[in-house]
Amino acid sequence: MTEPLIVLDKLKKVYTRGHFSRVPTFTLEADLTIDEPAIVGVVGPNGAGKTTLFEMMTGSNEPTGGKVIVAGTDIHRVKYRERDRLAIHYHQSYQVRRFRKVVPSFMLASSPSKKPMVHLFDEPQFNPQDGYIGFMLDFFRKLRAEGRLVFVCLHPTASYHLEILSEIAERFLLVSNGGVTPHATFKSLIGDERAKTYLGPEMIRVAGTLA
Amino acid sequence: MALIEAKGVHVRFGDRVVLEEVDMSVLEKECHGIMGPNGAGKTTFFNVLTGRAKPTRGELFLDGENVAGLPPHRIARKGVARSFQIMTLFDEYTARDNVMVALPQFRDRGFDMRRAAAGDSHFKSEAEKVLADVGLADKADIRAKELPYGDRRALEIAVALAQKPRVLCLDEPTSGLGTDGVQRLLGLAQKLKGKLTMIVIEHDMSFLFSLADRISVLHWGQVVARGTPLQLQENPWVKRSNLGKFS
Amino acid sequence: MNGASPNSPDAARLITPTMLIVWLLLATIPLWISRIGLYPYLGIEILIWSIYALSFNLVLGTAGLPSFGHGAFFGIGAYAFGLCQFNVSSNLWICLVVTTLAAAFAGALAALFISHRRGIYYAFMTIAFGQIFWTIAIKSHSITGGEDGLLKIARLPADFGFVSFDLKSNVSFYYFVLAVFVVIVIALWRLTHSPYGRVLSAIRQSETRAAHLGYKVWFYKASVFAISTGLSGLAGGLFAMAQLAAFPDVMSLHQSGYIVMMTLVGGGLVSFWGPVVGVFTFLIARDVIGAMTSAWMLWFGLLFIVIVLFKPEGIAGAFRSIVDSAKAKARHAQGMSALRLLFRS
Amino acid sequence: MIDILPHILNGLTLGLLFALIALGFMLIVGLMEQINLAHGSLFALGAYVGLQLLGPKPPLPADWTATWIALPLGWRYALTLVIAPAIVGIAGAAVELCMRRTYGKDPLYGLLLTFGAAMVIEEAIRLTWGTRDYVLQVPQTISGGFIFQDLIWSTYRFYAAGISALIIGLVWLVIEKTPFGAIVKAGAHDSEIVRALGINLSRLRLAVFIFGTMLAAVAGIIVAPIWGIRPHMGVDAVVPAFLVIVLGGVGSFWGAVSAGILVGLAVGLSGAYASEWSLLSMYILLVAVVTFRARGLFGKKSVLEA
Repeated sequence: MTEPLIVLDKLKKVYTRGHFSRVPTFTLEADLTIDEPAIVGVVGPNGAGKTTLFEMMTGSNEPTGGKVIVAGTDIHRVKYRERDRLAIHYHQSYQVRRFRKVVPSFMLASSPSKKPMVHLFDEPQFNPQDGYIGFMLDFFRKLRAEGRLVFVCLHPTASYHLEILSEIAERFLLVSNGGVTPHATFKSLIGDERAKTYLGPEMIRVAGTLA
Repeated sequence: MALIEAKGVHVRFGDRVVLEEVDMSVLEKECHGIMGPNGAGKTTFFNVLTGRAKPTRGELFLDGENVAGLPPHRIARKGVARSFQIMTLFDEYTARDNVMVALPQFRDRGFDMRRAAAGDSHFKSEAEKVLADVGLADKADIRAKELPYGDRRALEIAVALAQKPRVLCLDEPTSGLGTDGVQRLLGLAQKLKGKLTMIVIEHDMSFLFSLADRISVLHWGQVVARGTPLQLQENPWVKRSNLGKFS
Repeated sequence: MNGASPNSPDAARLITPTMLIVWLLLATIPLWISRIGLYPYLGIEILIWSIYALSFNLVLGTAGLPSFGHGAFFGIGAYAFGLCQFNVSSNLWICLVVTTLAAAFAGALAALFISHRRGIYYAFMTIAFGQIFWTIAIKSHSITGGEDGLLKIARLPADFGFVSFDLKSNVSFYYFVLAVFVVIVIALWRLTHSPYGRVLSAIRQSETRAAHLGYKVWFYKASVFAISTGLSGLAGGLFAMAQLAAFPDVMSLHQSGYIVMMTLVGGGLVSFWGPVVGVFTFLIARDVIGAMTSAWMLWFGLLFIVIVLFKPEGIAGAFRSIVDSAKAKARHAQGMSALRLLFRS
Repeated sequence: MIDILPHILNGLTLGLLFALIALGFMLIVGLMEQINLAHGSLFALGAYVGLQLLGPKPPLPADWTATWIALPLGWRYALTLVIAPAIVGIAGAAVELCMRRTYGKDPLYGLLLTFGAAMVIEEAIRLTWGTRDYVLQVPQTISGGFIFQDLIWSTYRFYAAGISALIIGLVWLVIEKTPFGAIVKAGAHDSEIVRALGINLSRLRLAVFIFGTMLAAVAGIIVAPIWGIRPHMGVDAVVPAFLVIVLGGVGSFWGAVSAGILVGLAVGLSGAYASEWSLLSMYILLVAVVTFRARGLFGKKSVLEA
């Protein structure tokens, strides 16, 4: 595999309000490259842009600027129904979102890959009572072992969430205030000031024992 | 050779994965459990298996024959019976009539317009036999909609059993049942085990662990784990949850 | 369940006590109908529409299929009777068989298209087919006489070989229609309580469940539609004999709506006799309210609204629920004693 | 080839009218999942109320009548387009209030109730206005005809098509771009959500029903000068409205609009070659489409199927 699994090339999304005088209400920017299969933990407060980031990475949300290159292919230039063969977004909501079709499908390229290379898990429900957590974590590892890139987005509210994060993820992304900051280790993640304010002192204390 | 063999069964709906290239095999007379959280695609897998949903792609072999995409009645006639998570009974019929209509002999006479169905004591006794098997013998004359919840669940199973199926598919049979109801159901299921092939969808882990020969864990439309209950229980997180060791 | 409860002893009978009472009552109608200010022809109308409504209820009440274009098949029967009489044979029996088959054939044709559909789409498709047949009837002047209708249809004699009855008088024709009614009632009672009827009723309660039990649901839906349209056509043929003509009006959307209304007002969804009760109510209301005010449809419409709102099971249904609640009370008492037994043991 | 153009144009204008007639029906079916069989009668009622307003005896308080009559016809016509639907809206509200008892039951009951309502309204019309035909007066500017390429064109048809397109556009804006529309859509998909948001669902349904009724009435006034006013006009309108909805797919706005135009074209074109059979073309179109596409052209899954 020569191509990096994912490249976010000066990716930018600007949400605006108003039809005539456009006032930007929210901006998200990301610029990073991940070459190797990995399990990436994504954290950040609600409304920081995690879902928007994921949607852009799977091609269901058109970026304002920049590109998303999955395994060497610009996902926004691939036929709508074949985008899930590159990157796939597992989200909680039961609502089905349709692609906003700007360009007709026949003008777009086919996906070079049959199976998705990038899997994004958007706040999977880790419920300690039913015991599925172990199977879910094994599944992430299995995907990674098959050479795929796994993003797991978490919103830690209990200490075992941090446990999961530190156990499963090899690298981290902190999404905050419209920016995306990579962290190589769990320690550096929880050392980030923004992560500290987001998680709060109690969770940071627990995290400290895990790091 | 496996009685049921799913190969790359794939169902999508908009941008939502319902089933992603699911492979699964169920042996003859095996009791195979399917578990997973809500929205994992368990019921969709059943729907594909029983003809209610067509897979986007993939194959589904029943005894060596590809049945993917066949209409429900064809698959039912091949000996696949199912219960529904949201109970689907003939509400205005009595328990006996619900079972009677499900009998294959009755189905074979479905276009008979001349004789009265009620006049046939053979159907009646057959139906009552099945009702007795699930413990509803004394409720044969009560209309399905008037039965208490637990009995309705039992009747769902009776209707499926009346079809004399090779494969019995139960979709969350314990849902809505109290502890007693679950125990009664477990007893019934264990009685059936080994007599026919069973596929049981269940959210309740402990129920499946005590019933199934093998279990597939379905999540995000994919088989995330599979094995015997013993193997699955080895998972450290499962152990922890069973011991209640969570802060 | 359509008709009496499937487990009542009547379900297995060929002829039930209720039938005998109804037939006897109907047989006396010509003797007294003129004395209460009505006329014998009304009796003929009631019987024909009862046959029609019973056949229609096979689709609506037994199989639960919302057909809103049934008038078309009644009309096809009427035309087929006239055309057969003019072009094929002047034998009553041949004409009635042809009539039934023609309407059943038209019904089967429509059924091929609609039987895979459910709910609202089914309803709309039946309307579409009703309108198609109606338009054809109106526009094919050379065959059907267009808006003027097919005139000069004769009441052929009922020839049994050894004896032949002339049906020209309303009273003799009344008894002929009553005989047909008797046969139809027996046949439909049998059919609704046969395995076939059970399956149809099961399909009404849950199409999904029936399919998963191995029933080829669309074929049942199609076949019952064809049977029902065939018998509706037979009623239409009798109507052509009664009127001595066939008009396109009976095929209109309005008329198709009326048969739905009659069936429901009477309680066709819950009772075998509901449609007959409904026809009586409708036709007598038409004559009685119609004699008092020119706006009888307004009043009947209001009555219909009240029934849908407060007694959606219709007149027969209201009667049934009174009987049922009495039975339920008895069962409740039984249940309590069973409970006591349980605790003692 | 040139000969066919007028027929296409004719079909298009007719199609816009069909779409307009179907619009209110579509709103109620799509957003409330209720079939309003009284739609046609309310449409007719709109035309009759319009007729009365524009006639010598408007149904207005006595002291307003003189002022009203003194207004120029153009003004009165424009105001009628607003007042008549408001009056018919009251009848719609009454139907909805009765219909409440049927919510949550088999959709068949809603359908039967509105069938009864249709009968009552139609009979009430017959009692009030009799069975004769009427012609609705329209202002000079939009009546008459003009000659273009050797053909006489009716000005009113173009006006009617134009205003239909305008109303369709406005309704679309209301549904898509206003909070009312958003709530209404949410109400159709998941009434639980609407309740959770603290919205009074029954008031919402009433509002949607009145809105749909008013659209029927407007359509009645606009179509009346072309088809004429008679008690039967409701049925003549409701059947194409059904057709358009089923053809377009229940619950799809643009499905209904495009199906309306499609039906218009089918009727217009078949009318050119076999005028006797032109009405048949739309039924055949429906059967052809629904045979192959179970939910019409753009339909979504709906509870009405179960």
